[in-house]
Amino acid sequence: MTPSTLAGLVGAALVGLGLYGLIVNPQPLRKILAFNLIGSGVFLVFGIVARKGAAAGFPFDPVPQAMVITGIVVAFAASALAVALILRLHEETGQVLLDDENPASLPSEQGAGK
Amino acid sequence: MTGSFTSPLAAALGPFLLVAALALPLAFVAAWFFAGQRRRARDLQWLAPVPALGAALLALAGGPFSFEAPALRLSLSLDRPGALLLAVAALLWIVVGAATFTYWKKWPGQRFAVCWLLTLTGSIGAFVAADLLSFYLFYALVSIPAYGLIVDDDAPETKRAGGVYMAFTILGEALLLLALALLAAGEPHGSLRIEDVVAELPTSPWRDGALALIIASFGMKIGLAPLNGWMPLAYRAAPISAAAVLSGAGVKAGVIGLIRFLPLGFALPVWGAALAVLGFFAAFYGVAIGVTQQNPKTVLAYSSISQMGVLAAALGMALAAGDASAPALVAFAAANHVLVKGALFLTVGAFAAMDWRREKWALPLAAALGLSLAGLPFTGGALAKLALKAPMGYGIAAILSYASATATALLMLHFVTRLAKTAHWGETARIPHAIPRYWPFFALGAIFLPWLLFPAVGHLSEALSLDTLWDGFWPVLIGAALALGLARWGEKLPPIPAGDTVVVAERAFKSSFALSGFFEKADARLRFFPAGGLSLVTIALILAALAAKAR
Amino acid sequence: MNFALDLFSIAAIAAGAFFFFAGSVGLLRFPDSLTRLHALSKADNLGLGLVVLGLLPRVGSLLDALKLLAIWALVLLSGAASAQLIGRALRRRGGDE
Amino acid sequence: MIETAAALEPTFGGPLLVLAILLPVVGVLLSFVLGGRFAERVALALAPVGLVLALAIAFLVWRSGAPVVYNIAGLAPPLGIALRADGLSGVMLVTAALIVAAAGFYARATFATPEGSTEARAPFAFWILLQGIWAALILLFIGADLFNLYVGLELLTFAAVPLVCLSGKPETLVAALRYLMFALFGSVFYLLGAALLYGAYGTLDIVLLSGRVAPLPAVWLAAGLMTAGLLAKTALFPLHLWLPPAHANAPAAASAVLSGLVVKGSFVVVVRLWFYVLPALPGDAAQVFLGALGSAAILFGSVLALRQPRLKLLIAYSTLAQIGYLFLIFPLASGQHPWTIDGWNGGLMQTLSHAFAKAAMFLSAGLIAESLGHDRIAEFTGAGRAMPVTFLALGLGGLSLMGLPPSGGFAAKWLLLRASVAAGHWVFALVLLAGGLLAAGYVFRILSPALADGSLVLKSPPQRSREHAALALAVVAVALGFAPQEFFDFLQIGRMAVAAQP
Amino acid sequence: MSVLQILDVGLALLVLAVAVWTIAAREIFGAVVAYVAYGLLLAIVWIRLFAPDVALTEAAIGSGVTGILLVTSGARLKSAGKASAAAKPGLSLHLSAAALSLLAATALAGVILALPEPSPTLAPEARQELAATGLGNPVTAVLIAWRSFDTMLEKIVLLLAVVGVWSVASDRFWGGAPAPLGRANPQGALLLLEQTLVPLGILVGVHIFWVGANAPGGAFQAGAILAAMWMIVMIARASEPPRVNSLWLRLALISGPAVFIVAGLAGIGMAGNFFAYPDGFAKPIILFIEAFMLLTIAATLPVLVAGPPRRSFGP
Repeated sequence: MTPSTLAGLVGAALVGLGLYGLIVNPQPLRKILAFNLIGSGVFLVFGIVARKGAAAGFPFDPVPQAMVITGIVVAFAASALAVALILRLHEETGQVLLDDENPASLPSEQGAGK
Repeated sequence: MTGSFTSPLAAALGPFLLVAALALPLAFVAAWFFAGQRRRARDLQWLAPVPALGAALLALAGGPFSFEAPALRLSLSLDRPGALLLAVAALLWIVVGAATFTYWKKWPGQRFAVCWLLTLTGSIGAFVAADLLSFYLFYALVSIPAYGLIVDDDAPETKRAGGVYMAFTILGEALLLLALALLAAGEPHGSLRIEDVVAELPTSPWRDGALALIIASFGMKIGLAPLNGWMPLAYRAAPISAAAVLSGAGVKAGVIGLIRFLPLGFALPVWGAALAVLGFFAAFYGVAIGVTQQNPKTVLAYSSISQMGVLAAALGMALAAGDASAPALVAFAAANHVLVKGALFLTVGAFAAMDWRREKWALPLAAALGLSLAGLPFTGGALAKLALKAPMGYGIAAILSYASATATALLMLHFVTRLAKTAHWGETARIPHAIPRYWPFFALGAIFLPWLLFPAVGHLSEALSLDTLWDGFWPVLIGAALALGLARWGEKLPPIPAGDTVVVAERAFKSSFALSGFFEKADARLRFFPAGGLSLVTIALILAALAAKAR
Repeated sequence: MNFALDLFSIAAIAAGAFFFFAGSVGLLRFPDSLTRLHALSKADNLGLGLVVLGLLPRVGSLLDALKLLAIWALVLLSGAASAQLIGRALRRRGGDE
Repeated sequence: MIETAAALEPTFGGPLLVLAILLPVVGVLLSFVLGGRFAERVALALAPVGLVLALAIAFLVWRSGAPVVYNIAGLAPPLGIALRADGLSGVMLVTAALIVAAAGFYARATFATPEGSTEARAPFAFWILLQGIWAALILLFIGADLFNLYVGLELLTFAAVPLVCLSGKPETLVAALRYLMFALFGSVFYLLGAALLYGAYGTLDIVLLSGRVAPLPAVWLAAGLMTAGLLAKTALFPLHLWLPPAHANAPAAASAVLSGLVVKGSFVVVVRLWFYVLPALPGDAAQVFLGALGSAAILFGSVLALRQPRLKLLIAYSTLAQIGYLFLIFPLASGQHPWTIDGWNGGLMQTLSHAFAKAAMFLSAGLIAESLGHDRIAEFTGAGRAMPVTFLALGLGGLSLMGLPPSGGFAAKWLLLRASVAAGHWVFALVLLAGGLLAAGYVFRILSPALADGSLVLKSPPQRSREHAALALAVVAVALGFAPQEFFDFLQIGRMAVAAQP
Repeated sequence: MSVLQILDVGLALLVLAVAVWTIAAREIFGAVVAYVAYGLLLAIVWIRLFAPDVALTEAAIGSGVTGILLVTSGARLKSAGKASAAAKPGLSLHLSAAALSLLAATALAGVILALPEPSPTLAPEARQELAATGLGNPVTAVLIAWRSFDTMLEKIVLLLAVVGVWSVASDRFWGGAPAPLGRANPQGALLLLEQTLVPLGILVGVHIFWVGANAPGGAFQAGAILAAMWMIVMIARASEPPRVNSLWLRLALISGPAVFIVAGLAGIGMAGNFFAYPDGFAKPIILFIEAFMLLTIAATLPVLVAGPPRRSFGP
């Protein structure tokens, strides 16, 4: 059980766990946590690919690691935008729900948007 | 089909006239959108079909010619059947257009005028189109803007008629598109010209599908029995001039479609018989329902259904026998119907707008015009019956053709009685006063003009021989006798609503709204975030599994 | 000579581990937050100190040793500050979380 | 397999590709720093330059008859990143430039910085995000590295989401949040698929991958995950939960770009995936499944569009249906058959004509909502007479959606119909026709009350120049119907020569 | 060898346990705290995978700054009344979600185990090209030299995120500043932390940036550390979040990508291709670009955490 296969299994488990959390948990903030879990699981998959690609004197393949670094920063930006939307929605309506009881509820009657 | 030799004059002038025939109406449409040109466009609008009439007459005299525009993927050609129909259709458009647009008052508005021009372009184009895509373009142009002609006021009845008309039209378009796709698929070299495609049809693997769809889509346009629901509603709701041109020239797009797309040079007994049966059924069905109708315009609509049925039957018999000369003959019969049906609708308009009792000759002229459809000797109708005798052949079809003549005579006399009883009703506002004044000339023209065109398809001497005269006369006599019986026992016939089968179709359509309610509930459930998440993961796994399937 | 050093580092790291263990047991067993906070901050800091002490002889260069000590100092600083803040927050909320 | 060596050679005109991407990026930076009115001026100044660049690239591709390739930093893949513009990207670049320019021209009135303040929130955000969307789209159309495309997809999502809730009303915030959460859900799947592909083949370059892909479990799962992620971003039928509220609530100019272009960005990546990276996979079960989802989308979206009482929601659901048409390209253009040329051309023509038609319809819907104060279809009686040019644009757009001649929509429907008949896919042929019928239904539902006679007083007459912007797009959608044969040959450039599969 | 394996398995189980705790925690605050702990443990897993750069980034950005973001937002949500209990999802949803997630996870695990053992790698190409860039750390070389296009575009993603976050504000606050991060009167311990830790942190950040050329480190990680320091200062209310329309903030936010693009465009002149570096001068240019990227990241992360403007023209 080399560390990379172990990390691969952990990555797969994290993706599964994150999927469950993202689908089931109704509160958007918890969904962001789940999204970050899946993200770290995916980055672990990149990590083991990098580790198994060790060659030419490097203990790792640098390209997937660079992708992971870019991915982490993008994931953070996504969480920041989502949090901003959640907080603004919270200020506006006092409660934060992705699906209100009837998601097909029509936006307010007064014509939509400019 | 006398020789297809084209005189040098026709070869030179023809293509130019073809293009002008289509360009002029579109120019008028453009003129309507410039404020300055609006008045001039309205007054001269009736001149739009003149180049088309010129092209048709030139083709009749000088032989077929064509025009190619590969850049626009447009190719036009005018052969004898097309020329026959184009000539009379253009004449009808000119006459009714002149009556409607010259002494113009408040009505018709810009919307009616623009729809009129678009439908006119489509009607001309349908006769001259030579490749699949241009034919489909003009076929759509003749059907869809006609909605603007039919729905000209806000009465709920008109809206219903317009809705039904659009539903049938769009369905017909869809069926035709699939038929054209099947035809195009059968053509190995990928050419889209109608002749090449129809030549390949008998041997193409999609022959049956294509033929079924062709008959269904054009059948819907000419109102063959099960698909005729829209015609009575539309013609009753439409103003007189619109009803005249639509029933006269508009419907003939379906006839030219059948003439062009049925492989008449190749004997297909099964399909021919099927079309003949459908045609005769429509012929008698039209009369059976027509006699129960009260409104003269609805009676005329059912007479159109019946006459189109006869034409379809003739084409069916020709398809069964593989008789290549049928197109010109059927085109002539259709041409006669254009003139007579247009004149009949103008008659209804004239009777509504004037006190016909004062003119002694009014009623007999209307009767003569009506009976011309039944083949009354010395009228255009007699020539039409003669022209159809050859494709009908002998045996059962000939007998049925005479029976249909009798039935038509009965229906026309019923029409005349209904016309007499219900005069002075309805909207005189939307009947241009040119119609009652010049009505007699239209009627006489419609009766005697076919005599000028007959030499293009047959010999006048044969038409005047004694036995053809007698052939034409006895069905009218029997029809008259039946009409007397109908006048006495007419009331006992069950009152069938206009548009018969369409009432059932409408109820089915309404019930389909419940189904769409189901769609809405499903959409509401699917748009919960968890449901979206689940379907995303499911689709990912299904796609992965299917990608692995190495079939 | 290095045998004695090895012996020393093993002993120091073992002691450190023991204090860590004690800290986590305290975390689980103690009744309210304040006492748990107390157990954690005290035991873990001491534990870390012993582990660092144990590692010092094994480390290669002087720079790495200084880095280890710097790490220890930083953890002490931030541990103490955060323990202070959490404690005050707990007291202001009054009673047990 | 595509001849990998030749396809990697950088060709003449390569630097234009990088300039095409950098232009809107520089625009974003300048607008961000200068702020205020300059944001709008920078955006409107760069739009024509971008159009010229797009036309230049398309011309180069057409003249050379082969894709224009460029290796960034002079480093060939697998280590470096390549950009590759073929027929498909050339056409999409020009479309994007035209629609963004038209949307920008249209939005000048609604997103002008008010006189009093030096800078206002909505205009500042709108002009930057519009250029952000444009940069992302250009990258998605010419990118040739799957991770580079991932960054492009994220750029697109980050620029599109805030546009949805620019008006600040609570329901738009919910719509934006749902859009963001689901788009992120999709991009995580895409990234996971990319990781597996890299694990299997050591590169993410499309051209190299096409040479190396073989039926392996990693490739199957990667294909499934990436495609599902992209379907979530394209809002194909079962994954459409975010599209209707998002596109209906966004401001008119924004929803024109969202519906016309943004959904096409991720669609092009799916096309790259299945026609450039994975053609070596045997069997077409997955492509037929995508076609089936597309057919379900056509029927589902059209029926729901028929039932919507409000115009913007109706057009949004119609987008749902038209996206279904796009996915018919997979069963009809994959594999080595004679009819795939028609399928490919039909699919791309549908993409183009829908982009223009939908943009025109949303712009007109915006004008109607402004002038009438509401967009409830039932109360449109007489509006056609009051706003003739707006309803003409709406009608022409509807004509293209219905697929009636002479519109671009018809050309697409005709090609797809011929391909499905030749391929024997009868279900897709019937769905194409049923979609046309239903589209006629909901377009007729909008136009019949509008064309009815009735006096209607407008709150404010629509601005003539904005009506002409909408009309111009609608006219282009119809003019596509007359596209000559050379146009379809241009679409074929750079299409993978798929090795005959056993 | 087995001791290391035992440790690895222990670490893996611990990570999974904390992850489960994050998902299953009853209320938001507990989940966020669990997530921060999970991030730090994950950094150790990255060390075991011989990816120190990624471990640093994960610890600094993945759990550090994301943690602060979630903690402050959790606090703001909690303080403004309990988020109403959303409709509890039914059992069927739980079961189907669990089943599908399990299926997806097992499929993924199976595929990962089936990945080719000597997995194809770009390490040899990296080794050849590394000399040309004059850098020691291949990851930095990939980020700034070979796939610099991705990195530059990613900065634009950050910028669009900032615009997105700002655009969520209400119109009347535009031009103002975000709400302060910390409480009104910060306690003594916080001030002590701020005065001692921040200068040290800045020192460490610059060191990591500098050493990044040849050893694990670089602009991303250093930027995150500097951002963290700025946030501590703001939490301790020693300085307030900058106003949205202040020029220096906007210049800082775009300096990274702007310098990147200028250097890239210059590349065609000096080295024949966009984003290429002339042979001799690769390292200095890279460090120059990285310095500005450091500045941009250090400015962007706190702005994203501070959120949209909520006070008009406050101090």
